[in-house]
Amino acid sequence: MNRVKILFFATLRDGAGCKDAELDLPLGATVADVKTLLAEKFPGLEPAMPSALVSVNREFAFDEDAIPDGAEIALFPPVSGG
Amino acid sequence: MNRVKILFFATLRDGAGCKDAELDLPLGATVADVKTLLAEKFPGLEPAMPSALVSVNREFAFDEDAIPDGAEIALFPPVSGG
Amino acid sequence: MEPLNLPTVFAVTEDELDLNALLDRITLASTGAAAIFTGMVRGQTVRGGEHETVYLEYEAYRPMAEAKMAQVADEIRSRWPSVEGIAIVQRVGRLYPRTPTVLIACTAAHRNTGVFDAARYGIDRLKEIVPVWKKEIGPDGGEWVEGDYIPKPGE
Amino acid sequence: MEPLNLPTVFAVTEDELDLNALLDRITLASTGAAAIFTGMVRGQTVRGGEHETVYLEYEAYRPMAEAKMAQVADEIRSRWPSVEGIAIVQRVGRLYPRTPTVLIACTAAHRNTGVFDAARYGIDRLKEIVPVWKKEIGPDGGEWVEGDYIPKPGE
Repeated sequence: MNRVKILFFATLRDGAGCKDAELDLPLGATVADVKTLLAEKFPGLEPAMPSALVSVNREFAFDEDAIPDGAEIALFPPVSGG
Repeated sequence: MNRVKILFFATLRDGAGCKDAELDLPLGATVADVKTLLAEKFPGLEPAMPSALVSVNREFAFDEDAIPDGAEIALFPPVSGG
Repeated sequence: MEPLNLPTVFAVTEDELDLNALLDRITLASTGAAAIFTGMVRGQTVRGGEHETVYLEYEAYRPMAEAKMAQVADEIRSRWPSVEGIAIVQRVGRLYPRTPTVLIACTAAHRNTGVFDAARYGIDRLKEIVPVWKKEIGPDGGEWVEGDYIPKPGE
Repeated sequence: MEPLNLPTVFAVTEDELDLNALLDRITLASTGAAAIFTGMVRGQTVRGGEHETVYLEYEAYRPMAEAKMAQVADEIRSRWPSVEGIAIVQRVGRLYPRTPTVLIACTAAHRNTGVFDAARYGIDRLKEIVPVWKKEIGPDGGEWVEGDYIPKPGE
């Protein structure tokens, strides 16, 4: 198993109802797997999930990317700062 | 006669040796006449005179422009501020 | 001039932006020009339907935001090698109208070396890849401002 | 928005330039973006032959300089009607390396409305028509910096 840290920001935080969580991933899990697992665990994420961006260890990550051991994974909407 | 005030800046001030002067102009005098009169009165102006700009009442003025009564006339090199 | 000595300042902060101090930090003895962009909270917005903002609440994923600011600075240096100093600062927290929220500043020896384009590129990129979000609080409640840029692999 | 209420600040001053205060003076409730240019005294210059500056001595024909700054602001407003506030300030006197000497700032609701171009136009015009001169004092004495722009009638 691979225990990772999940961070939620903005609309994703509102949807999850919390700022962070831990998640145990099967070995070889990808970003797409993380999204599926999180959607099951946090049904409130659903509306924001289709447009969510994902970062793994503070770099943008994409569905097919593998998750390294102990990764810090964040979910958030497209950025709107400035 | 038309008594005008003359102001010198930068290289023109260095050449004239003073910051300002008064000058009595014949009626109908132009900017070109002012330059000729000043060149006679202040020989040190000579090196800077060919590239000197002239303003009359705080607007750029040119050789053929007539000088209004009591004008404030300034002579200075092309600007180099900023 | 050693590139290693070129000052790069980046920060996510809750403190007021001090333009004088930030400019000083990116000014070298060889610097003659700076282009600075600041964004402010608009209290009244006309474009996209007239409305009124009471305040904005800014939130950042700080460590990633600072890493992406460093990346934006690297991108600026590779495109405009004459840039000397770069400052990229995002203020977060509750920010009221007229308050500067973000600053991008680039310095160079001369103004015709791309400093204006570099600063503009910097704010455009910040709004694409630096993870910061804002929620607009109006008289009738709050709403997240929606971004629309989808980063590509490697960004 | 009444054009008459748009803030325009221009000054020739011996005081330190305070970017924070100047920006505040040209920020309206509708303002969301500012482009600011500052020029500084270069202590080391490479372009045009490497040399060292101890300080610059700035001199202005003040009343005409302020009138021409107002004219530059008018020109900016006619070219970029979306510009809200404009500040144009020239510092004069003895100024040492790394010191900001001049500031041009333009504000607008959004950054894509020409504020960068407006600020750049402003500094270019200031260096053409605003009567300010500088003398460069180096280790071996002083020399006036030469301008080269010849204004045309009506400028």
